[in-house]
Amino acid sequence: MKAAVITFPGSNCDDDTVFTLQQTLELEVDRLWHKDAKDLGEYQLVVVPGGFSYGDYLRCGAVASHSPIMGSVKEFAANGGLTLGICNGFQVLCESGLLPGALVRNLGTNFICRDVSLRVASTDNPWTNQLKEGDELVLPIAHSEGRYIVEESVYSAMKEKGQIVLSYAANPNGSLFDIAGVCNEAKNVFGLMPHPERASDLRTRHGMGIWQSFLNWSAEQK
Amino acid sequence: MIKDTTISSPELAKQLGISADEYNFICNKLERRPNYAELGIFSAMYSEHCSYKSSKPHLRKFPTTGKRVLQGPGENAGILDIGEGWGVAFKMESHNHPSFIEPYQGAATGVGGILRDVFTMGARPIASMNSLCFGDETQPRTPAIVKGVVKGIGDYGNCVGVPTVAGQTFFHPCYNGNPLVNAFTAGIVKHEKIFRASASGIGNVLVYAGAKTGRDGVHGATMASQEFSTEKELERPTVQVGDPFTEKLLLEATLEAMNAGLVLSIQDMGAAGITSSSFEMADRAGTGLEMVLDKIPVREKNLSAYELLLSESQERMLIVTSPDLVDALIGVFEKWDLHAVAVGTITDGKRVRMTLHGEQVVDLPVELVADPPMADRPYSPPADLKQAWFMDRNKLHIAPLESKIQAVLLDLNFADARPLAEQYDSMVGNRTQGETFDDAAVLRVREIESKPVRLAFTVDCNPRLCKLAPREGGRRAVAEAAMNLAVRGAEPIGITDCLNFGNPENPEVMWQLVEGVEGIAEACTALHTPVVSGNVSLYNDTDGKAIYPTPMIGMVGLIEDSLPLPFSRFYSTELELALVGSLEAALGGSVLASRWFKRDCGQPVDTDLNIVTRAIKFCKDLRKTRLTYAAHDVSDGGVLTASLEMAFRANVQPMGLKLVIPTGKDVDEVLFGEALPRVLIAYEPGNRGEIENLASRHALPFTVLGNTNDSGKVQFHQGSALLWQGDTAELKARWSSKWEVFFN
Amino acid sequence: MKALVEIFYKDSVFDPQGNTICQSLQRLGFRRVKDVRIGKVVQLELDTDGQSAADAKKDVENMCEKLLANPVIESYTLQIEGK
Amino acid sequence: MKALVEIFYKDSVFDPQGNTICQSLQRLGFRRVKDVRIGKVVQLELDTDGQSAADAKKDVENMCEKLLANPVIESYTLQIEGK
Ligand SMILES: Nc1ncnc2c1ncn2[C@@H]1O[C@H](COP(=O)(O)OP(=O)(O)O)[C@@H](O)[C@H]1O
Ligand SMILES: [Mg+2]
Repeated sequence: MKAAVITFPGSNCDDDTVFTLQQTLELEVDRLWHKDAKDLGEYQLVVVPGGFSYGDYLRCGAVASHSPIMGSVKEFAANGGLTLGICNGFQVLCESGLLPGALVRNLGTNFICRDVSLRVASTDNPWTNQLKEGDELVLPIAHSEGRYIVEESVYSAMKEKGQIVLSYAANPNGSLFDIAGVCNEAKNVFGLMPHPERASDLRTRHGMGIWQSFLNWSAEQK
Repeated sequence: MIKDTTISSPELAKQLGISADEYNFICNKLERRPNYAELGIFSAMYSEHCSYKSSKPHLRKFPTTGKRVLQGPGENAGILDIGEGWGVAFKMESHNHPSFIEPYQGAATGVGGILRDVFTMGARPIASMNSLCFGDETQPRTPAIVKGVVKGIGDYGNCVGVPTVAGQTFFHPCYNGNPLVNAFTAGIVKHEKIFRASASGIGNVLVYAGAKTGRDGVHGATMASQEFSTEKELERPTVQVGDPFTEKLLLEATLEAMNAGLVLSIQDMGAAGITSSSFEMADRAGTGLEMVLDKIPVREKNLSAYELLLSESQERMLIVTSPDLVDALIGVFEKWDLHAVAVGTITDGKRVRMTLHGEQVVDLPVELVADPPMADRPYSPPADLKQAWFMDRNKLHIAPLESKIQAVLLDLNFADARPLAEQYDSMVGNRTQGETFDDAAVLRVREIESKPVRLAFTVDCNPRLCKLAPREGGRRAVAEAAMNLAVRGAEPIGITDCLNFGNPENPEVMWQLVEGVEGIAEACTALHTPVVSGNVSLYNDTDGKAIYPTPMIGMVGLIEDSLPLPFSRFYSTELELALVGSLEAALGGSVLASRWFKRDCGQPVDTDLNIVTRAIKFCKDLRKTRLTYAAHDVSDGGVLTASLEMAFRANVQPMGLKLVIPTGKDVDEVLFGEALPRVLIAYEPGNRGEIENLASRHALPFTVLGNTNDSGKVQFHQGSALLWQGDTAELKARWSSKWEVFFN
Repeated sequence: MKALVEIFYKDSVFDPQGNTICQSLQRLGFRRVKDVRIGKVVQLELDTDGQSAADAKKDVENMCEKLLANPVIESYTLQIEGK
Repeated sequence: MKALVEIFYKDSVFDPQGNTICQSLQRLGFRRVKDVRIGKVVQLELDTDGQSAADAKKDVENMCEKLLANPVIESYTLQIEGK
């Protein structure tokens, strides 16, 4: 299986993600440079990693969402390719319209870095299928713009369709309905603020639940 | 505006902070008067900040060698061998003056500067720390400074993606007019990929890389070498603004260019910008330079040579490469959307010549600029030291325990760092192990696969002690840092230091500096922790009032096994608690003495460095037993605060703690005394024998002090008498919310 | 030509920074402050040689739609200065 | 009454955010963009009952000096709307 991790100027969790995919999941991983648009058909997973793409200037993820590679990602996602956005990657996916909603300034206005408790809100998807609804995951967050917002009508539809994947047990940032991670209607695009790659072979190791779900799903697709 | 080529005068020299003696010395050596641009160069390079003219003669006392030392002082960062062909590069630097003027940008650019010092060596930064000293809470500006500084550090480090893993925060009125912001960064580097800053190879090319140059910070170095005064407010240079995004690009581009073999030598542009980087690189190599200043990428129009040379615009590098590699080098920087241009060549003749608009504006011998005459500053102890040592021990003794405990607990310095530290990304890099709010932070070196290697980091200094006894203050800062590492299972391997002092022209301040340096040197020699880098920040005075001497120590430790790490928190309600080290400790210089008498007083006792060495060994051997335990180094606030912190950090609730002070022992000295080394250890009662034996094998006193329980209460007994009790949750709530006020 | 784009969160999006500033101002004694919202202002300098004012304005509107503002959460106003 | 305060870095102070966004706009094809500066805009809603316009303005100026703008690196402009 082959995965790709994108690097934008200012990405800073790309290395960590590559390390986890390679060392912990033993996947083959390519690094993709934001300027190089290309067909991503060969990958089973494309990760838009965390960090501060373009310094988070203007709006988190805004500039990166216009990078040449994001055209490729959109195509990949439209074809059902599994696409994961972590933290800044989640912001990029929202900015580029691959996921509904937006991520805005934390209620407390400050950056927050700590382990938080999450609840699995739905499991019928490539990302949490090895977990059970209501399971607790403890994963680190590190962001100042992680408050997820979306129109209520959109939220109801998302909830109905099982697009709310993870929610906070104790809301750290004021996210609407405690949302920590969502997927698109087709469920192949998933964005979350917590960092599973920081808790896969270190710390709580609860990130493994997400990776194992992905591996399981991909194996079944074959 | 004065023209670059205008011949200078003694008056002009004086305005730029060059003394009459220095000016005469320069004119004699040059056999002419320098022009204005050249004078600017001298003013920066002869400043205390760049020249170390007051401190250098004393810094030679530091032990700087050892089997691990790959690079000692003299480069952008020092490097220690950590085995398997890898090294750890680290340094600490101050950004005190800029942070007072503009807390947010001052602190941010401080972080940027120290990061560059580390990646200039070829090392990838993996961890940052900071040490902050603020004025007291009654100062109207304190909250804004705290908030700005913390946000500045966080925004910069978080964005670049280097975790901020530890630090120290200290509030004291001596910093009312002069807060301290010291930033530390460590990186890892392969031995064969270490780069140094030396412009060698006649005919090689000097390449400018990174952000464009503007007028910002012209004269920052000179400013950092002067006292503040309220009238001088207007003379301040333009504040430098940090751009962490560009720094991240510069970091990646620099390491990529190094890996591709396109860099021969490199130096970041820090204080005094392109002036110090160019002259220092030529000086180290014994070469000269020819530079065309017109080539420097600029952000603003019509910059004079004077401004180009003294600008402290951030995120810039000066690189030496060979002519055939220039294009490839520039290519790497352009890939990362950065500017890179050839601005000069390396020549023989040991002179630096610079032209602007075809006109020669600088022609100076390298040595005269880079090696200014040292200042031989007189020093003598303050007359009132003995007075400060006086402390009415009796008054303390008869005071009610409740009031003494409250006095210490109310200290603003006794607080949970979480509201501050959670604003830093402490985990990016996927190396940080467990909790970061501990005696020292521990990170794995995931690049080394052949064996487990982890690094531990801590910063330490107790300014109160340094004021009362600067030599002991220096010794204890080192010893304390070493104990912090040891309790977390690491072997201390070396230090960097940041010497923050007042005006060195004051003999009493100079005495503090000399004593502090000698104390650090003594401890580093005894503990085999060489000094490999550092920084000196003098003139930390406002309106003639100096800060307390604050020789901050940043120490690095090594862990070469994969055993679990001890934490400084109770992990069960059924533990026994023991103190390793002397049960009673002196109150001179303690938090209690300061809080009780409302002045810092008492005579601190000298630390026995032999015992510290044994305690470090003990901690190491304790881990090897593979027993589970919690450990916490006892420092300011004594056993009282150390044991409470262990209870507050506990991950089981409700947490109770019962301390039983042996009959006949002085309660004050047991609870509030401060001396080194003392370690609190909590373990399952059945393991007492093994731990006690180990302590006695290292000739360390061992006293069972009490236990944890599920009562939810903290209780202090002597014998069977209950002396004091409090509610754990209530005490914790006060402790954990104390610093929240600064951030909402 | 200069263009000034002001971007605010939509009214439906809570603005915590504005809220914090509002409270701070009130604490500082400015009790007449009832509400504060914080937005961004982008000042653009454009080379409009050989371009009509209408085209230039169109250009800036395009920039807003494409990058400067996020219509999901923000609204913007545009001001053109001089020529 | 509403007041609008625009706060920018002083001209002499480097604006990294504006610089990055300028380049981004150019890369997106907006080649006429020459320079971008990004600032904050603070919208204040004030209760000015029984207060003169001049006093209200003074109030807002005070807020700027005291909290909203950082005089070391920023400059601000003030606009008062309606009453
Ligand atoms: N207190 C100190 N202890 C040890 N080394 C020091 C100390 N102060 C400065 N140095 C060394 O002197 C050199 C110059 O320091 P500095 O001017 O801070 O460097 P930079 O120009 O990179 O900021 C460095 O190699 C630094 O490590
Ligand atoms: Mg340097």
